[in-house]
Amino acid sequence: MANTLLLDVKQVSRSFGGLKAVSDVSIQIYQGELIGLIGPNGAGKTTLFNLLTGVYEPSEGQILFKQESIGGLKPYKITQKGAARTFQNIRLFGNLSVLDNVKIAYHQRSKHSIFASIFRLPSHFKGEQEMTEQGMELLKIFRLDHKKDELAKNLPYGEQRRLEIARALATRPKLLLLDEPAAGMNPQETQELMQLIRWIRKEFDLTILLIEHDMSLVMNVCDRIYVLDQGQLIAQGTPAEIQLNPRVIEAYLGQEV
Amino acid sequence: MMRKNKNFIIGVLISLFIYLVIQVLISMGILSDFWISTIILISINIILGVSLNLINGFTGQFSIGHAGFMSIGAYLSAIMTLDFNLPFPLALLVGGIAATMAGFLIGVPSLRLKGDYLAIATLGFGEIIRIIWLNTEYVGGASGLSGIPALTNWTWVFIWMMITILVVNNFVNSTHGRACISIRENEIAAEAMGIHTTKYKVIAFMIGSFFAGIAGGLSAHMFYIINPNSFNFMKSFEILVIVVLGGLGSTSGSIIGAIVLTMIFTLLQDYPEIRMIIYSLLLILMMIFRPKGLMGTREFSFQLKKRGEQYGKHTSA
Amino acid sequence: KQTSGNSASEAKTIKIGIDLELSGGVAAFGSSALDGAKLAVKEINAKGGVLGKQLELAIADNASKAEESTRAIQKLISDDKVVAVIGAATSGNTLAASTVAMEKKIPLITPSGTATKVTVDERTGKVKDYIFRTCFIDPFQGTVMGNFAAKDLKAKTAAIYIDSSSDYSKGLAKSFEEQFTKNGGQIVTKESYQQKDTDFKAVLTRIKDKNPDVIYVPGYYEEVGKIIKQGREMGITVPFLGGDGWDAPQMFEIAGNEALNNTFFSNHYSSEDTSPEVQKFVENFKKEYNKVPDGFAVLGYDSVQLIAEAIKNAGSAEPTKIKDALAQIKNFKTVSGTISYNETHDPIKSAVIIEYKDGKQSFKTKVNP
Amino acid sequence: MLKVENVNVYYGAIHALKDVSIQVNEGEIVTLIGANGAGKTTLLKTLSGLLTPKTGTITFLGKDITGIHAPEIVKSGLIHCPEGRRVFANLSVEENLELGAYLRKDREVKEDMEQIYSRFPRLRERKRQQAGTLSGGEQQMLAIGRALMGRPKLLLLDEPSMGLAPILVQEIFNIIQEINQSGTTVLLVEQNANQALKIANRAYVLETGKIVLSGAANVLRASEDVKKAYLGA
Amino acid sequence: MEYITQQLINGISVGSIYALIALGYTMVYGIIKLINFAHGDIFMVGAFVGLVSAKMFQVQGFDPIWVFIFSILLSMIVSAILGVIIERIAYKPLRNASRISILITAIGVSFLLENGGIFFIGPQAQGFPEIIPKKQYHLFGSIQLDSNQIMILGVTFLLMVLLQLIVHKTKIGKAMRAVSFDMEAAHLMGINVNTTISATFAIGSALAAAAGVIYGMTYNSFDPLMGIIPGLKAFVAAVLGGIGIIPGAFIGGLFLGIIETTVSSIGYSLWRDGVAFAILILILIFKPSGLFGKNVREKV
Ligand SMILES: Nc1ncnc2c1ncn2[C@@H]1O[C@H](COP(=O)(O)OP(=O)(O)OP(=O)(O)O)[C@@H](O)[C@H]1O
Ligand SMILES: Nc1ncnc2c1ncn2[C@@H]1O[C@H](COP(=O)(O)OP(=O)(O)OP(=O)(O)O)[C@@H](O)[C@H]1O
Ligand SMILES: [Mg+2]
Ligand SMILES: [Mg+2]
Repeated sequence: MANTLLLDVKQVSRSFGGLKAVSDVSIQIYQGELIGLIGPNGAGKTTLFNLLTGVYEPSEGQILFKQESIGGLKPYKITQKGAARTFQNIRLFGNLSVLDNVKIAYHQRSKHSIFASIFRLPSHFKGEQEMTEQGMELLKIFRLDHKKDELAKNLPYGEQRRLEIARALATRPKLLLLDEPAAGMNPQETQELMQLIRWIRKEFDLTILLIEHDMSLVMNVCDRIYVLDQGQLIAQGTPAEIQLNPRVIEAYLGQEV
Repeated sequence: MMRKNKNFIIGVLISLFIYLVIQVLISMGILSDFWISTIILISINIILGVSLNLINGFTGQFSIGHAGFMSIGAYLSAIMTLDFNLPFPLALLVGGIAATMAGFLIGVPSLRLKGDYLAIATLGFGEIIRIIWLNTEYVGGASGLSGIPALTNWTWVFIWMMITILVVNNFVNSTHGRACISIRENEIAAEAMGIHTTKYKVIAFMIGSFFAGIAGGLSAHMFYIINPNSFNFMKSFEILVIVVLGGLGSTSGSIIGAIVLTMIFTLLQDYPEIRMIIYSLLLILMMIFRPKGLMGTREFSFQLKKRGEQYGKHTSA
Repeated sequence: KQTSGNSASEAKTIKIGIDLELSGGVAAFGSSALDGAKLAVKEINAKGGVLGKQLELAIADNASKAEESTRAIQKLISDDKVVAVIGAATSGNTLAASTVAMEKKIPLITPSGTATKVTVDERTGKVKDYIFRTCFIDPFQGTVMGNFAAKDLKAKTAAIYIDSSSDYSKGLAKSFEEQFTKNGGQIVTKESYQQKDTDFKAVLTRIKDKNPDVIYVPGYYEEVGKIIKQGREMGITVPFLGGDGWDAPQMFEIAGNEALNNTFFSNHYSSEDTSPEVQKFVENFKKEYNKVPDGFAVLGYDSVQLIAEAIKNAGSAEPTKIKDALAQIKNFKTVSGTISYNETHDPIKSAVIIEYKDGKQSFKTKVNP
Repeated sequence: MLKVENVNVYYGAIHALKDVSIQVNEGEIVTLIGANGAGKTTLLKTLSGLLTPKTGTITFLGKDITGIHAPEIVKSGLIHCPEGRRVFANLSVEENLELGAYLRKDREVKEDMEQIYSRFPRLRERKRQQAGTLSGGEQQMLAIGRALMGRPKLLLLDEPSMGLAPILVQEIFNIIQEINQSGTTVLLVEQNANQALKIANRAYVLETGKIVLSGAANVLRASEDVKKAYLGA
Repeated sequence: MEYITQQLINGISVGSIYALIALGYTMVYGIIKLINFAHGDIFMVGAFVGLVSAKMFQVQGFDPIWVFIFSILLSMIVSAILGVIIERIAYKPLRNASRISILITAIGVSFLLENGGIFFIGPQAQGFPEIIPKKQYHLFGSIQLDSNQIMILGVTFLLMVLLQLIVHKTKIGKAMRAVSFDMEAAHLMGINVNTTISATFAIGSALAAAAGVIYGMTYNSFDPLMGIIPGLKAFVAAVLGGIGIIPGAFIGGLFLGIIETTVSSIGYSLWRDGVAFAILILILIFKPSGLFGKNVREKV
């Protein structure tokens, strides 16, 4: 299964002013893998995500997704091509209901035109109903269905995180990028999240790239791990290899884990 | 969906009832000209408010150039009826479409801008349009076009008011409208969800401008005369006040805002010296006591039983 | 539903409507005119009113907006049941009101709406039979000044600097240009500003560069005062000329006495005019409001006098009769001159040319039409 | 030192803290653990005067500080290092530290700043840099440093380890112990309950707005319930 | 050449007045992110207080310089108090409301001041004493310049520097910037947010008042609506320079003045404002946060 190359990042760099936040990074991710991305604060992990999802344009290098170059495409185009993400700082549509949050993510697949919606043609009703049904299904999976009419901003933190993941899944991605999904969760909640990630990966046939500082999560779920430091890739390998890598220990893990 | 439809039918029935009552009062001569014109003015303001709300309230794009679009509709429709003898409905459409095109032209480049910068750019566009009218002798320059036939009547404004409300409402309550709202809520996330944000901003601008143009045409054919000064930035602010006072992102709010503000302004007619003082005091007070506007983001619902619940929270199942 | 006239004639008072700019951008014009009108009503009523009835003003503010002007006159006619309306102060707002007045057959007198199309339908060329004005039309003043510049001041070249947001200003400029060139003069440049502008140096530098013999600035005192002041500061010494919009005591404060020397304008009357009408009016106005009347106040005052006279002549306060009587007005003495209406409802009256000299208006000449 | 009695806090209709009573003694590290949304942040905000309790009293150093304006509370030596760092991104590192000493009128501000710099040498390197451009860990150091500049008698820390690399998490906990040893009492809120309980003297467990457990830190760390609910074992 | 230089001087002199008004505008914006629409009207009130007090001091027979200093100080003090009162009554209750709601309140305050002015003072324009008589200077023969123009540019520049120093070097300035970024965190530093915001309004309004008096002296007139257009122009100038950035307001003001003068000087005075707006929009399209604004995109 790990044969088709899904994401191929080729020597990508990005600088801000004088600062090289990501420098000459190459990453290959195969279909179905679950990859971890770790590194000290400010190493450039989120910046790399931003490059992958079109928030920033690479200064140099190429990003191939499903053999297509996506470097510099607009975020919505990249999402439509099948890469979705969550954000390090939660970015839900706070004043909208939980269900609407998910329905918005289905928007790009909707087929009814503005014209149909304004004149309430049958295709509008059909389209909207489909969205609602699919949205509800997804919410059920994430155990959020009983809160579908709640405003997103009123959810507790953990549920907001789950909703963000659900919303990203609603875009039907091939590749899911998760930026610190366990931040602010206690160990117990982190474990539940770990189960959830494993489960959706199977259920939705996903490839996942994950940034996380919680080593219990990273080491347990990831197939392979990339380590960034000061914008550069300093190590890659299986969790076991990474844990013993002296450079990683020095820069990131510290003595005791 | 059943509930939506029921709501819709009740809404239509109530509107028709209002239409008929007013129409009867007009034909029986019970309403004086002044009150007829007040009702028409309210309706025109409703069209303006509801359409600007689509841009400002729902899509979250801070625009204060609505008077500019309105003026395009006003001038073009007036030229159409005056110089080309076009029938009124057609002339209105020409005005609306011209305003839509302007909305497109303005929308595309300026939507790179955010927040206050967008506001000042739209204000600038509005002023540029006004200055163009001011310097065009064909449309009368500073004194404007006069002798425009009085073709606007209650029936026409009512029809256009209903069309505006329905179109904006149907748009907003669809996946397309949600796309716009998601831009307001968090543009970066919206884009990450695959929403072509620029496209939807431009669409919101175009729909909003279309109805502003229609309102301009109706107003031109109501008050016989238009001049560039009627469409200066203060007019844009007036419309913005309607929208914010009613509640950003609430169509019912814009309707109420238009009614309340127009009525206050009209009722104060008898006190010319203190009219604007009271008007501005009321404005300040209303904002202090209802900072989210009279309606917040809530909408009218004809299910009166549920009102209480909706007041607190969006929990209706 | 033409009941307003009847009910009014049975009432104890005669109601006259006021549709003026009392708030908004040009509130200054409207409120001056209102001061004048109120004074006139007070004086007339003190003398027993008209046809034994007291006059009563119904006041509506048009907020300096055309559409509000329409609504104001609608209210005056349909709710207050006035028999005649005074307003508005600017041509644009008068035009807006005139359509309603025509439709409802209520006479309308604008104190200061000078544009030709106020009383004559632009498209059909027909005279609007219910619409009158108290002021000159634009061409007359422009012509007078065009002659004055060429003949009295012996100017060969002139610059024109107009208020582009005002038809009044444009109208005066147009006829000035025609008359001045007819007299062999040459217009070296035409420039414009907008109401509420405050800095005119850029354009004045341009004008100065062209070296005209006179500069014609047919605008309102607020801007003209600044223009003259700044012009003089920049070393422009040639005469400035203008129209009745200049007539305000504030001119001295804004421009300063010294800068005003060697400037001339055409006007309806001169407050220095020794005629008893003028002197009495200025005195009464000062007593009432503790300030010197400006041109708008005079015209507001005269507008009421005109309506009162028409009602008296008609012997009735019915709108149609007032209208007919207005059209017949001949040699009626007002503060702003002796008025006879011509066929286009424009008053034929003499103009005066006034020179500002050492902090005073000094009467220069009187020009008869 | 700090005594909280039967405090109730509401967000509109939401009852976020229900009859909460806790106590912090001089020289202690007390930790507060609990699930997401339990009300930990709410409690800290209430203590520092950002929120006003509906009922209940808060006594600090023998003085009733319930409902007092936040700056006054800061003056009395109770300093809150808020969740999510909240450094002033548009100000330089040094200016941030100076603001920490905003209310101080004494002349030792400079010395204290030197001390902070020697505790966090990284900050000294970056003292002219805009705080917003610091990495997460650096920002966290700055936030703690800034709080220390106010010479707290009681320091409230809200999830200081959130979002930090493991190596920094370790460092932060070391720093907290150091601060405590040099005489500052600490009330610590942490998701990383394991670590927190390791360095704390006593602990409280907050669950949906109520204190459900309290006791010596090492006792709680050994408790099966706590383990299952918060330590993920 | 002379012509061009003269026009440039004209442009700078108009521009420095825009800049002067824009300083206060931009400062208030920088701290509380409010487009204080009433700024132009506080400017008007300042001018009025200056007018009344100048006349009063003149009657007392003071030296022109002292008349100027007394009346500008008095007007700054009165306006500062007015600014603080307005903030307390009209803006403070809305501190947690959306920015657009506060903008509407600001529009209400603006209407109130304008129409209050019309009600109490009357709508007619009136003269404003020159206070300090202008001296004319001539450079290279015919290029003309007056003492007032030099004074305005000087005062504006000084105030710009002063303001920049206040905001960036003083304790209250630091508090202001802290409040502007994060009110709650500022509270935790022991900063009294209300006092800080009041101070901001006081300084902003005092600046507006100073501008009002100088404006009145320059153009020798006062009317209750005099603040509308300069207020709008100053807003444009502030945006042009990058709203919230103090030197930006200065440069933006000068730039706007020069654009306007240029358009007028080549004979298109009718299109002056149109061109100015068109240039503004073009600049914004290429520099979406103004000339000096850093285009900080939200960090994702
Ligand atoms: N828009 C930007 N402008 C300037 N600098 C930036 C920008 N975005 C990121 N940086 C800088 O790039 C570097 C990498 O930041 P990034 O957010 O990618 O780190 P990270 O690895 O995600 O760290 P953390 O684990 O703390 O989230 C940092 O030094 C950051 O300050
Ligand atoms: N501003 C607010 N308005 C309404 N409800 C709020 C607000 N802030 C917090 N809450 C609610 O109050 C409860 C307690 O929140 P609090 O932030 O104190 O939790 P916490 O224990 O700090 O959680 P976390 O571990 O996620 O930081 C939660 O249910 C939360 O949703
Ligand atoms: Mg990151
Ligand atoms: Mg918390």
